[in-house]
Amino acid sequence: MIRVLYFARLREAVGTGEESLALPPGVEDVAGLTAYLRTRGPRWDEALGGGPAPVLVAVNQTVVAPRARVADGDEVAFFPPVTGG
Amino acid sequence: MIRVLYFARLREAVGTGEESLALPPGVEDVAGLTAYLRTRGPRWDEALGGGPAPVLVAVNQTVVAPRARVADGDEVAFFPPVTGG
Amino acid sequence: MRVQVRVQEQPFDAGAEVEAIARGDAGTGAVVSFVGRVRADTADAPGGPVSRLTLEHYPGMTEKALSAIVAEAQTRWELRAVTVIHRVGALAPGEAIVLAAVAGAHRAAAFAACEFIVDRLKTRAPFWKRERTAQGERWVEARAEDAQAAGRWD
Amino acid sequence: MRVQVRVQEQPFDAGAEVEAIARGDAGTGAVVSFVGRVRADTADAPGGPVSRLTLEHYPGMTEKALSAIVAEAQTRWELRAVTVIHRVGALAPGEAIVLAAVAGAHRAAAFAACEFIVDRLKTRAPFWKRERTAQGERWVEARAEDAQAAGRWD
Repeated sequence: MIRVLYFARLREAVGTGEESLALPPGVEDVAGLTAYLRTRGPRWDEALGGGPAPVLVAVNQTVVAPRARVADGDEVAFFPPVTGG
Repeated sequence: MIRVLYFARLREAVGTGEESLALPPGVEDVAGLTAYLRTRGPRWDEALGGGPAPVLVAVNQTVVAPRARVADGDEVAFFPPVTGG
Repeated sequence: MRVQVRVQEQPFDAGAEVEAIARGDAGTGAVVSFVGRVRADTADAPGGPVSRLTLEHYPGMTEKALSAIVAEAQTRWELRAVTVIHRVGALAPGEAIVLAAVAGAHRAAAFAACEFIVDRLKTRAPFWKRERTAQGERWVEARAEDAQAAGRWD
Repeated sequence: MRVQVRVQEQPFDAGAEVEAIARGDAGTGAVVSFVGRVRADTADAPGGPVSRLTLEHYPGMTEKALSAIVAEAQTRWELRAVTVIHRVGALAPGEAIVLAAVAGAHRAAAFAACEFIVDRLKTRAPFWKRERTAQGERWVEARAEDAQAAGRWD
């Protein structure tokens, strides 16, 4: 199982802030997980990369590139560019 | 008459913080006044430009160049580079 | 070095933190601080004056990201103390959102480190702002200037 | 713009000034402040630890010079408030010598203006420091770095 988190605009777009899911067969990295999630429907597709807004991904609380590995037990978070400070 | 002020290291070197004096004949600018004051003795000569330490001059509370005019009624101040802040 | 990183819902006292950061440390010659506040009368706010700002964050990663930024500042400059406090939740105009305070022996390092921490925080710490105006609520867009400012340090 | 320039013998409360500078101004998004303090354990102090610092100044010209520096900052950046406070007389290690605080709509201007004011103050405001160490008293020498820092703004 992996834990997947969504924040801010993305959380609202996909309608959930957090879920647990079994790592789908063949998914080994962030790009693969993103592609899998985008197949869930138009809202998921647009929120996670099909729309105009950029998406950042953190694995175990560190921002990573699409080729970063995802393994069982990881925490993966999707969110828009940050706007704090 | 002009008012002449000395600060910090210069004040200690010349032994006074302030004096009033009649503008000496022929003295029209800062360079002329400085040259006149340096004739007062070795301590004055060294403190006001004969020594290694740089000297700043303000006329009416604005730092000026040696060619700046000095006229009756002016306040002229001699001091070392500033070290506040 | 004394490091303090806090993420909290409650307001903080920026003045007290600036006073406290170097208390008792006779080796500190310079304290530079930045306080970011909620502006109401933003000329660039599309929906008119902001009446409330809500800050969402990523608990767990937030503290980690802030600590990493402070740690990077420490490798770049000689510092004696750093305090970073960031609020989350609902804030009103005029309230302080963030404090970054840096104490160092000399001012050049303190100024640079403070600006570095704020620039990095604005592009790397997982906070998201939502503004309420008369026209409703909207997520604040990331600013190109912030990415540019942060890029100076790469 | 709200400008406050003070030269005083009494200690000041830097934290209270940082809190006060933008109070009630919902147009201020950034407050940057600098506090310069008396360091005791200066590695570069020839006579060992400093036990007391005495600041002499040029009454009349001092306030004028500080106000001119603030006025120049105003012409260079959009600012909403500036506070400059400088102490004179006898100070102990750890005490604050100077505060420069700048409030602005945005942080880049506030950071730049604050650093500008401090750099200029260090080379243009008529203050002179005298240090007491175990070896006696001596006038502090002007630093080449300060002239260099101030030169950046010319």
